[in-house]
Parts: sequence; C-alpha cells; structure tokens
Amino acid sequence: MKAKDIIKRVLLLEIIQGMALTLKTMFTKAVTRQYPEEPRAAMPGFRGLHALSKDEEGVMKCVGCGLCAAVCPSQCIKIFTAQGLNHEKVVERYEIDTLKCLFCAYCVEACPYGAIALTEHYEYSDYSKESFYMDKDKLLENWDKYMSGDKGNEYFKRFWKPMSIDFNTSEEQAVFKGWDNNK
Amino acid sequence: MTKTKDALRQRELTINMGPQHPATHGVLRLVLEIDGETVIKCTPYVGYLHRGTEKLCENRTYLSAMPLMDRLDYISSMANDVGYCVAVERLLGIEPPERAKFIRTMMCEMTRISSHILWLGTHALDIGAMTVFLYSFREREWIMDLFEMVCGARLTVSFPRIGGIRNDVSQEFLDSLYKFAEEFPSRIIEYETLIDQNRIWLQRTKGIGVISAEEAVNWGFTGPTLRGSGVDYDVRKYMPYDAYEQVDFDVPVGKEGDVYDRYRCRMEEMRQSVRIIKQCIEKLPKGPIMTPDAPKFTLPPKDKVLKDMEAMIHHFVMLTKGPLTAPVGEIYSSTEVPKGELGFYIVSDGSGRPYRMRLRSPSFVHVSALPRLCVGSLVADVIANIGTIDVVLGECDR
Amino acid sequence: MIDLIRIHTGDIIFNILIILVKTAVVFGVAMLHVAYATYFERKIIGHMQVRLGPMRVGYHGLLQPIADGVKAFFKEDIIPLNADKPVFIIAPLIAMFATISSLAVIPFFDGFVIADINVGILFLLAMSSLGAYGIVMAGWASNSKFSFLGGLRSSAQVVSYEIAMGLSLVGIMLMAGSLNLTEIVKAQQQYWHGMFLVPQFLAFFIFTVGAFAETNRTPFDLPEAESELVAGYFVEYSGMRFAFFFLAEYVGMIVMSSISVICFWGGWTLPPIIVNTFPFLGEIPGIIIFLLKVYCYLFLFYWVRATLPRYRYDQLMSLGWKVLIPLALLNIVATSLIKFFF
Amino acid sequence: MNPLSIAQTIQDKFPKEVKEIVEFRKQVSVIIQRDRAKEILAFLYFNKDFNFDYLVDLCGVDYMGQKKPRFEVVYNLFSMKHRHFFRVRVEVDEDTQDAPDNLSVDTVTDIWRGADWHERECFDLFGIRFKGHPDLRRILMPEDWEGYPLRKDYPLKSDLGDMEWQEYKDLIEFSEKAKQYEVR
Repeated sequence: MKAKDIIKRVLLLEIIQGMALTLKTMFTKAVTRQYPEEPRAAMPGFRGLHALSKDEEGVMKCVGCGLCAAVCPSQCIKIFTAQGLNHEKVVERYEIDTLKCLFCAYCVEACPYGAIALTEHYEYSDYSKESFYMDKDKLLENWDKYMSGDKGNEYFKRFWKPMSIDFNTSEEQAVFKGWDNNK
Repeated sequence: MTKTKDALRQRELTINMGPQHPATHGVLRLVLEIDGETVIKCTPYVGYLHRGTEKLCENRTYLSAMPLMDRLDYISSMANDVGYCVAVERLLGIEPPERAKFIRTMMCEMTRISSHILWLGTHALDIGAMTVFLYSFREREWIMDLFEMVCGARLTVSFPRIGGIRNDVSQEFLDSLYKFAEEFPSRIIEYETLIDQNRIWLQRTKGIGVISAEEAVNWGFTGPTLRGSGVDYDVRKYMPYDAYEQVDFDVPVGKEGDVYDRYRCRMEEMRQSVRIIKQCIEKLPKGPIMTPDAPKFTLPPKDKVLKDMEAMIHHFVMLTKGPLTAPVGEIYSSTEVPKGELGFYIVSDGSGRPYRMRLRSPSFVHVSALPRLCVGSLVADVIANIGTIDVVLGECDR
Repeated sequence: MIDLIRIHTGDIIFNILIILVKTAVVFGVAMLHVAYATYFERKIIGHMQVRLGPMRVGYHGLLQPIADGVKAFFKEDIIPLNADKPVFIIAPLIAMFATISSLAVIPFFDGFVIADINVGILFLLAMSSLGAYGIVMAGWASNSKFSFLGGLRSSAQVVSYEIAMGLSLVGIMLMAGSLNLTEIVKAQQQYWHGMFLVPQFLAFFIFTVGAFAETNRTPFDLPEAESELVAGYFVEYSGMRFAFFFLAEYVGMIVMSSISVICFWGGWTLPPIIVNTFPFLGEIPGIIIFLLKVYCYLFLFYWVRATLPRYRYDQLMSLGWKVLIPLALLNIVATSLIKFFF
Repeated sequence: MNPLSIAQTIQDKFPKEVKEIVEFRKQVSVIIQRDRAKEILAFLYFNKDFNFDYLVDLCGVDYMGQKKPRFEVVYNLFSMKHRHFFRVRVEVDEDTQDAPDNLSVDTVTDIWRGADWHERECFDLFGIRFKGHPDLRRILMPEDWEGYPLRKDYPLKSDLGDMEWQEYKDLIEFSEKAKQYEVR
C-alpha cells in the first residue's frame, strides 16, 4: 500500500488521469449553442411574455374582475373598467408593466375565465422602457402572434386548470413505467 | 519598544475584498487586514442585497408571499418554496396528498443537485480548476431544462403551493428525470477525476478552515458545512417533511471539519440525492396533487368557480385576502435546503397574512462565522473558505 | 545581387543589414505566432471544456486575435490618478522587450539565428528574469493593493524558480559541453534518440515546472490569481498597455517552449533513428519540425491550464525550494558522475 | 425529553419569571420576563438534561397594539444530543421616560457564538439593544439609517418627502443628471 502510494505520487498518476479526461473531452461534441442562429425552443408551458386571450369570435375574454391585479405579487397589472352602453362592464384599459413582472403565473391561476396567458415567447428585449409597458392592444396582439389556433386551447387545457383536473385524478397520470422501456 | 511596535503595525495592509470581487459570490464585502499574506483580521459586511423580504411578507397573503421565497436563495428556489409551503402547512395544520409530497421531494433533491454542482463549479474555479466549472454547468443546464419542463420556469419556479403543487408532472418529464438520475453519477466521477485526488486540490483544501464539531454547533452551522465537522444533523432525518420518511438515504458526515471534508460531504450528498430521486420516481403514486381536505386554505377547483357560488366567493376571498380562518399561534418550521437549515418562524394573528415572518437563513449564520474560519490563514484560504460555506447573498441579506 | 550590395556597402554595414532583416522577420513571425497562440489557447481550452471557443469573428473565429488587437489598440488608455506615472508607463515595455529580446539567440533552424552567441542559455535566463522587473514595477506603480500583492508574489516566484530552472539546464550544458544553443542541438545528434529528453528526463520535468512558473501560467499563476487578486499586477492596466503584458506572457511562453525544444527535444532535427529508417523524413525543412515541436509544447501549457487548480503562495515556495532545487542538484551530480565515468 | 416537561422544569425553577407556557402544533414555548432571561437561557444550555447547544434562531417580534409589553425576543433552541426543540420568548417593552433602558436584553453571544449576527439584526430591524454585545452595529440596513424597519409602525411605502434618506435622494439626483449622457 505504502509503496503503491509513493509510486502514485512520483508518477503524478492523478494528474495524468485528469489530463487524460480533458484530452478525451476535447474530441467530444461541444454543448454550446450558437444562440441567435440556433434559437432554443421553450418547453410547453413556459412562462414568457403575457397575452390576453380571445374566444372563437375574436372577442377579449377578460371581464375586468380584477383578480389578477389583486393577486399579483409585484402589482404590475392595472385594470380600468367603465360602464358600457347597455350598463355592462367594459374593460377600458388593461396594462401590464412587463419590467415589474416576475412571471409567477399567479394571474393565470387566478383568472376564472382563462383570459390571461403567458406565452412561450421570451425574446423581447428593446432599447426603450416604453415598449415593455403592454397595453390592451399589445396584449391582444401577442395572443394572435404566439398563441393563435390550437396552441392557445392546448395551453389552457394543460396549464390553466391543473388543480381541477387533479382533484379527481385522471387515468393517464404519469407514473414510473420501468427504466427499460424508455432507454 | 512602542516605536518598534508602531513600525511593525505599519506593515499591516487593509484590503477591501468585495462587494465587487470575482470570488465573493455576490455582494459580500470582507475587510481584511493582512500582514504579508496572513489574514489577521476579517470583518464581513452584508446587507447590499437587503430587500426587506420579512417586511414584505407581512403585507402579503400567504399565497403571494411565495414568489419572494424564490428570490432568497436563487440557486435553489424550489427548496425554498417547499420550505415555505411546509411551514405554512404546519401552521394551518393541513397535509398535502401523497403524490404532491413525492413530487416535491423529487424537486427538492433536484434543487440540491443543481445547487451543489453550481457550488462545486464556483468553488473549483476559485481554487483555479476552471474546467470543473464548465463541466458542472453542463449538468446544471440539464436540471434547469427539467425544471422548465415541469413548471415553465428555470430559476424562479414558484412551483409548490400551500397544500400541494401547482401542476402535475408529465410522463416525459419522469422519463427524462430518470435518465438523468441514471447518468448523473458518472458525471460526478468525472468531476472527481479532475480534483478529488489531485495533489494541488488536496493541498489547497486539507486542513484549511478547520472547525471542530462543538464549535460548529455553537456557531449555529447547518447543512453540509456542519456535517463536514462530523455532526450527524439533517432536518430531513430528524424532523422529516414531505416524503423523506418514505425514502431511504444516508447522511454523509465528515471527520476533520476542513474544506476538503465539506467538499466530500457535498459530493456524497449529490449521490444520495440521485438515490432519493430514483426512489421517488419509482414510488410515485397516482392521486390528486392538491389536498381536497382543506377547502378553506386552498383555491377551489377552477371549473367549480364559475358554477358554484360558494366556491366563487371563496376563490375571490382567498386571492385577495388570503385564508381568513388561519389559526392564531406561532410556529417554527425548518427544512433542509442545500445550504443548510432554512427556518421559517411564522406568527399568525388569524388574518390572511402572516403577522410576523422570520427567515432563518443558513448563509447568514455561515457568513457570520467567516472571521473565525479566516483569521490566521492566508489570503488564498479566504477564498477557499468563502467557497466552502456555500454562501448566497440573496439569502443572507434577505 | 547580394554580392553587388556587399561590394557597394562593405562587410560591416551588410552584416548589420542582414541582422536587421532577420530581426524584422523574427519579430513579425513571432508576433503572428503569438496572436494565434492566443487563438489556439482559447480554442483548445474551449473544446476541453465542452465549449466551442471563439466562433464569431471570421470562420470559426479565425480573425479573433486581430479583432482583439484592434480593440486593445483603440481602447482608452487609463492611468490611475495616484499611479507612479513614469514607472507605470515603462513597466509594460520592460516586460515586453525583455521577452522579445530573448528571441534573438534562439536558432530556429540550422544557421538561422540573429545572434549566435556562445552564452546563449545564460542570456535567455537573464532575459526571462528581467521580465519579472516589468511585473514588479507594474505592481508597485499602480498604487493599488491588489497589484502590489501580485507584484510581490511575482518577484518571489521568479527568484525561486529561476534557480531551479537554471540548475536543471546545467545537466544539458554538461551533456553538450557548450552554452551555445546551436551546439546543444548538434550535440544531441550523436545519440540514436536524438534528444536530451531521454537521459535528462528529470531535468526536463524540473524545467517544465520552472517554465510554467516563470511564465505565470496555471498552476503557478499566482501573480494574476483572478479569484484572489482579481488580475494581480495588471489590475489597473487597460488598452494597449494591458496588451503589452498579454503579449509578453505569450512571447514568454513561446521562448520557454523554444528553449525546451532546443535543449530537450533536439531542436530542428529529427532523431537519427527515425531519419535512418525513413530517409524521406530528413527532407522536411528544419523550421517546420521546430515549429511543430514548439506547438506541442505550447499545447502542454494549455492542457495543464485546463486541468489543474492553482497552488497557494506558500505551497509554491516550498515546492520550488524543497523539491525542485534538491532534485535539480541531484540531477547535476548524477549527470556529472555519468559523464565522468563513461 | 418532552418539551412540556422542559417548560415545567423552568417554571419550577423560575416561578416568578415564567409568565405563560404556550403550546401550539406540538411546539412549546415559555414566555418569560426580561430580567433573568439570560440566566434561564444559560440554564437551558448548561443543564445536562436539556443541553440546548444549538441556537437555531433568534428574532424579534413586534406586537404593537396587541399585547402590552410590545416586543418579544424569540429564542429557538435545539439540542444536538437529545434532539429536542424548545422556544423561549422574552418580553421587552418600549423605552419610556421613566425606564430609558427598557428595550434591551442581555446578550447571549457568550453562550452561543452564533447569536452574534442574529442579535445585530434584531437591533437593526427592531431597535432592541443587547447589553454586552461585542459589536452592536447595524447589519442589513445602511449604517446611517434612521428608524427600525420591521416595527409595525414603520411604513411599508411612504412619501417621506424631506425625510427621505439623503443618500437615496442624491442617487436619484445623480441619475437625473446622468440621463443627458444617455444614447438615444
């Protein structure tokens, strides 16, 4: 044992092992992603830029109940309602200060109608602060841009009412199915 | 004689290490008085990242205080969230369902791995082994992707909820997590090939920052920093929360209480975490992910909100005022986050907001002991000591 | 044509002209190699760390060193208010010129050397320790505590490793019987293996460690230990002056590699046993063999940097004084005994 | 050891000081008076049966308008040897004209070294002074900060106007000035 240790020490064995590892790694594929050329697709359900959803007829779903604004931890949602012609509630302004938002998606969880969504879009840097202040039109536009069609419906099915699904457990809940099948 | 003493005194040099310094891991500031290269006095200054989390919590409902917890120890946000939820659940006296417990445990251990490999990378980088840093980031990225897959965010997750979790995991996630658990141990061996037996690493870490078991307890050390000194104290074992009772794992302890032992402890902990993750996946039961037994403290199911008047009112009240029927009392609840013991002392006055929320953060205690570890050693050892206590200033300053 | 010039100018002026041309060629080629040594370092270390290295400027980042140079040249030159101005300005120049003048005595291939002096090795050792003055002065003149510590560390380090390195080369001198670098290369040809690396492996090891320490490379990069002293002696330097230090380090690396190649690897020659078996290999120009060997040695620098952690100051000292110098002395004694008896 | 019996032992030993024993969710705490607080804590530390060698946490609580002694200093204790948990709540009152030293407790840094920064923090955020503390300075807030932020009467959000912290005002002013250099 002792002699073995001395030999190891003199021959710098552990250093040679380390150097062999770095040399071996040199010939493996790099994990770097060349970002703007190879963009990274966000996973479904990513909490990115906000959007106000529309129903099938293209009308905004939001009714202006203000729950999202109440629950928002950073208080970045502002809603102003007014009375319409037939004495109904009309959402006059709906504004989100994106720079304040911390993307916890509590608003999505709070909304009883599924009117607000977080899209998978995450590249929205800009030079001016004003462009991050989303008003109603911009938010609705976001919906058309990033969530139109089936994507929006799918989003709400999977991420908007997760609790409701699981109070009564569905059959296809994910469980471990053995390591061999998914190698 | 006094003249000579004064002349000798002239040789001391005051170095301001931080708040901007490559090795202080954030905005920690150490004022070092050095004589040659030997540190004779060390004074840490913290508070550069103080955001008043405790004050903010007092003015928020239990639900909306949770995103603040993500931002305490931003390396291991999931563990903080779980710790917070466990604390509030203990206060409210509710119990999450089994499936949620297992998923939370799984997530906590993923966080532990991600935090420890980030620690390993930066610690090794401080000591000069820069390749370990990039290897560990390769795996950290993998865990981040898994987090994103399950909850849509990579760093500030806000995933658990009081009484359960936010959403269920997918089959795809479980499979890829199992794959990760299968492959990760070979990656640990890779890191160890580079540094574990390396003579320079051994010289830099053995016998540095030694602290005995009694002293470490007296200073209030927790987590791997304490276990490196040989104290077998792990909140997961002595006061199990979530599914830790139902999984089998060991708590590695060190012997000498030096930097190397703490490093070994963390490396072994990662292996144990992999073990726990595997068991969690294998044992994951079917069932609800949000407790149905405590309708007063959790949000009602979403499809009920628009059909049932009571549920609707409850939904509104829960979101705007918090759980109004919270019991009066105070509770201290601690969980084992990667850095140590994260404690929540919550005083409730029966309203929907905590009356007083106190956060006992491990980093704060560990930083306070830096002078004890550093005085008498060399400047290079200060770096090793900052690394070994695994400090995150967001948590330290709160 | 050449004869015409010689007739018209006379011998002395002609020789000076030749030397100037040689100097220009060596300087230019060396600078190009330095530029691309930085590129290869970043590429090699990048790939060792599962990264790609520079990829943006040009095809696979090939123009990166040029972009770096342009950037460094046009950057604002900042001199701290309380710095010792003349010393602050001189320091990078000293570091730069000390290392570059080392190139003068290095024979790149048979007959191509600017100054074929008889004390080549001594000149190299002297110049490489002169470079330390630049570092010490930079550390002092910046009037910053971090650079001051870096300067102190550097002076201590260079002093102790200079000895070990010099002593390790004594074995070579004994074997070759000369201090002239060309002679040393030629002396290696009388063995079948064609390089002193084989009999002098101990000296080679000591020299390598010493070379790492002399050029402030990992694991001995204490003067610029980035995690402790931020950047060590050049914390306060920026722009062109910073680039000078940077260049000096890389020229230093190339010089050290060249010394190693000349003294241990047989310079521009191939081992006789290989040339005798495959005669066509003897046709390869010496400069190519020399450069290949230099790049292999440079690769070792990068490789070690990607693998090893950094020593601590006192450990570095004890390694130098307690391990390397005794070993070097042992090597000298053994070499002399062998020389004497056989 | 059962935490209730620990509380009982303390009450037997210090009948005058212990005001109340509270149990909530299986966690027991004793509310004690300030004067002999350190003695009781030292007793908990040195007694072989208790051996509370680990001070988990030390913090202040402000019960403004809820309780008469306004503040409480809470010590959460744990024993590594016996693995039991206990809480001691020390009541302290506001400073008044008659008793200018009311808002202070004896330090426990000489028992638990880890209490050092917890006490500093408590001083910083509540203004509770710890007598005998080696280095009682502000820790999280800037050193020239006025007021104690975690007190209930400290506003969360305010328009302080002239009372605004001077350095913050300077910073705002500077950033206004710096705007002219911004590239548009």
